[in-house]
Amino acid sequence: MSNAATTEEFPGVAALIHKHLPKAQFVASRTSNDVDIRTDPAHLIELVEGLKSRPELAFDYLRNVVGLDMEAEGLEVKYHFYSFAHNLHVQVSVPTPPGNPHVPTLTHLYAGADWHEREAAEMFGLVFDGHPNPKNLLLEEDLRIHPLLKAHPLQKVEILQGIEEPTPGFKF
Amino acid sequence: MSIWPEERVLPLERDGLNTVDMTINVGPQHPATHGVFRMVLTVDGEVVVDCEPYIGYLHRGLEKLTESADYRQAMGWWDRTDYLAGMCCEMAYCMAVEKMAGIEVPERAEYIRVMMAELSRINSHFMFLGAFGADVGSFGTSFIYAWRERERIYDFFEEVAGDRMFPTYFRPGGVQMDLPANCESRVRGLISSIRQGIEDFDGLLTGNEIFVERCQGLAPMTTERAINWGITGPILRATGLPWDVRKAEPYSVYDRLDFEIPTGKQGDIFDRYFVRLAEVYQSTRIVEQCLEQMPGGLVLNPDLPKTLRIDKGECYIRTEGTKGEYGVYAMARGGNKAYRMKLRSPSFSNLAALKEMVVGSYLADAIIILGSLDIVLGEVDK
Amino acid sequence: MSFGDPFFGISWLDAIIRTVIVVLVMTVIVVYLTYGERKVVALFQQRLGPMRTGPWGLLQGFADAVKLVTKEDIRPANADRWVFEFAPYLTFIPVLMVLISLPFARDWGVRNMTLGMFYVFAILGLNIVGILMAGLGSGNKYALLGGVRAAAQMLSYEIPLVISLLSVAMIAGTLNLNAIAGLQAHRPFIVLQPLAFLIFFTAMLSELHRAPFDIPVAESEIVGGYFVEYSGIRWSMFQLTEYASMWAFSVFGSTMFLGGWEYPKGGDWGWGWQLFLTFVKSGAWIIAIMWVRTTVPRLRIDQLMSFCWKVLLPLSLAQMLMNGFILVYGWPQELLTVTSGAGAVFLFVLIALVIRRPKKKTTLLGAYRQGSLPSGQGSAP
Amino acid sequence: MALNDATPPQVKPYVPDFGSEAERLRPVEIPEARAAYRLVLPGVMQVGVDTVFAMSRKSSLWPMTFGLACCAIEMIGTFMANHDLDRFGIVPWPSPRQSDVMIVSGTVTKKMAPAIKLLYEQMPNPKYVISMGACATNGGPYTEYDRVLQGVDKIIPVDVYVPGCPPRPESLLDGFLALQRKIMEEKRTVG
Repeated sequence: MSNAATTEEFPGVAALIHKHLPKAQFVASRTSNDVDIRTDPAHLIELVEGLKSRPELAFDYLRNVVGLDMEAEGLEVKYHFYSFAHNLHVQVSVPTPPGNPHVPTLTHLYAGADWHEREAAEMFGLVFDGHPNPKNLLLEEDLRIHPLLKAHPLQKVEILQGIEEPTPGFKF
Repeated sequence: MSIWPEERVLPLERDGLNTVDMTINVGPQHPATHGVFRMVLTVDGEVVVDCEPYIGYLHRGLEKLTESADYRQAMGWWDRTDYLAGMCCEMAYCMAVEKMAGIEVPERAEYIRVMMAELSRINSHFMFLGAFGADVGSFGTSFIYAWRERERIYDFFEEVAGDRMFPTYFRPGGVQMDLPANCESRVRGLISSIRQGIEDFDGLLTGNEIFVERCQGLAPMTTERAINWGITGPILRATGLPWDVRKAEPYSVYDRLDFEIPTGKQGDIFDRYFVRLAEVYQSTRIVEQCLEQMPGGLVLNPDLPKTLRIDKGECYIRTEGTKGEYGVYAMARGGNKAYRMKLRSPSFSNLAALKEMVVGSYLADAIIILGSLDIVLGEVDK
Repeated sequence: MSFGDPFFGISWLDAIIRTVIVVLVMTVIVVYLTYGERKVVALFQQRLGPMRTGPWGLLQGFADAVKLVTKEDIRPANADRWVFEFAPYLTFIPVLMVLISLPFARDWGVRNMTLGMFYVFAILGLNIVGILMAGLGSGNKYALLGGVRAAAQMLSYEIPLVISLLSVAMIAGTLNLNAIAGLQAHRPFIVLQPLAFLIFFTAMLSELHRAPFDIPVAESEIVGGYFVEYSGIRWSMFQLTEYASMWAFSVFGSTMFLGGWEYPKGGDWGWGWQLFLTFVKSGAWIIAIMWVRTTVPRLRIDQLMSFCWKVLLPLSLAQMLMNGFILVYGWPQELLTVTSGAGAVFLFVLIALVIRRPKKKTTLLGAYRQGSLPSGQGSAP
Repeated sequence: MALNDATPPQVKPYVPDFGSEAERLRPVEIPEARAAYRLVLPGVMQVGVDTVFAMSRKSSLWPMTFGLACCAIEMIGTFMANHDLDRFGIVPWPSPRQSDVMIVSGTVTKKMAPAIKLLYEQMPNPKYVISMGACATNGGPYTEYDRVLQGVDKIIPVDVYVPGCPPRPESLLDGFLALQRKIMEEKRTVG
């Protein structure tokens, strides 16, 4: 599978990516079971186009898009790519600076990115620049809430039991 | 009579006839939407010219709630995602927690897990077969045939784990308790009745001329388009690509089991149906092998701490759910709760491609195309 | 009482009394048809069916009827009032008028019409008007689709239906239903005309909106079709129409092809025996309809139309042409059986050839057991 | 390469905007119901008519084909051969106009609530609601999440609550029997 030497700097599949995309800027590390490469929003499209188009890599399948709220460090997006041809898996992390959660969209490369990005956008308030249909997917269309942010509270059971008054917006 | 909204009254010129497109709202309450899915179809006569899917009517905060509860408490929400096959979801969740915490699972527990997950898969596929027959219009008979086997499997689940649908039988580090004493003969009886059920479906639907005429050549999908949309599971395999997470990236003890990956050729509706029917048979083979190979010993890791705390961990677990790749992204940053858990549900990605398949078909076909995707709204909407 | 001597010597009073009797009997029969359908379907589906309402659920139909009558009658805000409210009656009246001409025994019927068959054709066409009105007047798109589908389907299938019956009328030499039944004392017309029988049965399923032609009322597509917005008593009129027309068609069909009140081996033991024969023949006809319904999926609208215009219509015309040759030249009647049987075989062959069936039918398990499928290559047709 | 270096953090505080949600979740208005069944023979045939009506109503409860979530699977299971609700005269019907009972089988989210209200209003009187499972009753395990309605009785009146997560088919059967008892008991007061 991986015919490039694995090093401390480029573990596992990252070595292969570095070999075939030497210009790509990323920092590689290991997660519990995979390899994670970190890049920034400005270099994302370039990296992903390389990952998809190089026949030695051929990451043609976008498995998953994860939004993350890292609180003080800002929002983060993680992509999981898979290559059917070479049975490779890689995770790409894209941290965004606090207050500026803009990430370029991948919908022109992967059709399946459409709904995944809409979901991450509404759940975290991420903005996917260039998305063709940036509407709410799971929530009602006129809502502007981001439930998966750590700042968004859960309803208390006490409200349900009538012990406490509900906050505005949650009551009906 | 205001059937048509104002802006659509302008007639469109098509083939020399003045026609008006009509929008039809299907769902969220509709007998054929398999839950609370909604799509707005624009039809020109009987032909669908546009389709816009709306989801989220069952969005109930799985990921948010998981962040608020202990690792063991949160499992109850996860087996309610794919509520036709709760055990497959439990397996993915437990694997994510085990991977982050570095917990070993006893071998007997792995075999029990695989066996239960495969029985869940059979359960889910039978639900598809029954519901699909009803979508095509066989008046509930296929449903009843399917439910006969499903009830037997549910009875077995109840005997083993104490609940029919959501037993939360798996634990991080094994399974809750050992199998009952008469398990082997029960499972063998179950398998023979399931195989009888497959033959019944073969007789009821596969050999039916009208069914074949309705399904063959409808909404064909190429492998390239399917991959681009992120479609996995039986729909991808129906296009001819023998890709299954159980074979490609084996987890648990699947690498020790012998089974085949049924594939189709054109990726049409009939192939999807047939691939699922064949998968039921493969699952019965896996269950048989689990029974044969099952070692003795403990079923739960004895070294587990009382409260599971994970300082740091990040993983993306992928398993073969019943509808495709069921992935769990998990991240821990200390404490007894997950910092973030994200479900990559197969139905979500498969459903996104609905528009491409539906546009250009007949209205009646739109229903069975949706049925052939075999969506479960619990995992689409999370 | 026979057709000859009216009650009290007054013709119109006689007609009214006979019609009232037929309507009352029809209502009871419809109530038990709904019960019977649920029981038959339950039998095919390994269930029990209604059991708790009366002994073995025998009162189920009455409970449903009383409940429907006492339900609220809703008219949607955007419905066209008069069209919406009159549609159920306009669908029901043609069926009632058909019942007037049917012979239930040699002398039992409302009117013995000389042109009975022609009358039935003419009246049945009116059914479409009510259905289309229901579809248009409801202000609902599902209802509109159902109404339009029903109109297209019923208009198309009426042609092979009528032509297949005409070929029977050619042999009988009369359009009087009572006389046609009387001609089948020793040899029912199904023996002479199997192809016409098959065409009639198929077209009848379509006219009745029964599976596999239940496209206008498809539950999983358009949620019931043209009557989706009706509730309470108006909706029960549609239900009444559906079952009454099923009963009327089965009596009509058994008169035309199975000999009606005439025992096929000859022999006649009075009106009770004749009524019993009618009951048995139409009952078998109805159970056949229900059997088809529980086992067969639904066709699509274009397949339905092409089946009508490309298969049924040419074959029924060919049947009529063959009958014409045989009857005009006075060839033996056995030739009718031969030619029509050949046509029926041709119909089956045509269906078998046209439909793209899977190459390996029902060999999935066999293939796996023999190990003939290579791994990863699977089993698709 | 540098990550997160460009802009100084200008984080706005998170203020959720709920749009017109309060309006969407207003409970259903129940007018002074004047169903046709009350107008039949007022005061003429006092004895027995209401009993007959109530008996026929309870023997022919047609639920709407309408599944929300996990409980729908058990609801379908109750209609199937093992538990066969058809024995009681209960057959599912696709259109709300022809059905008598709404089985709210699963989690009611705030996005789904207006649709449920509409369906309830479309059903003809007399109509009944069975709240099936913990989620429909009070939100169940999802009650803390704010997109989930804490019980369907916040928007429509409920006749019978069936506990369980999901309830077994036998529980739903018991719910139907309870509804039948209720119909017989309230025949004098409601009609």
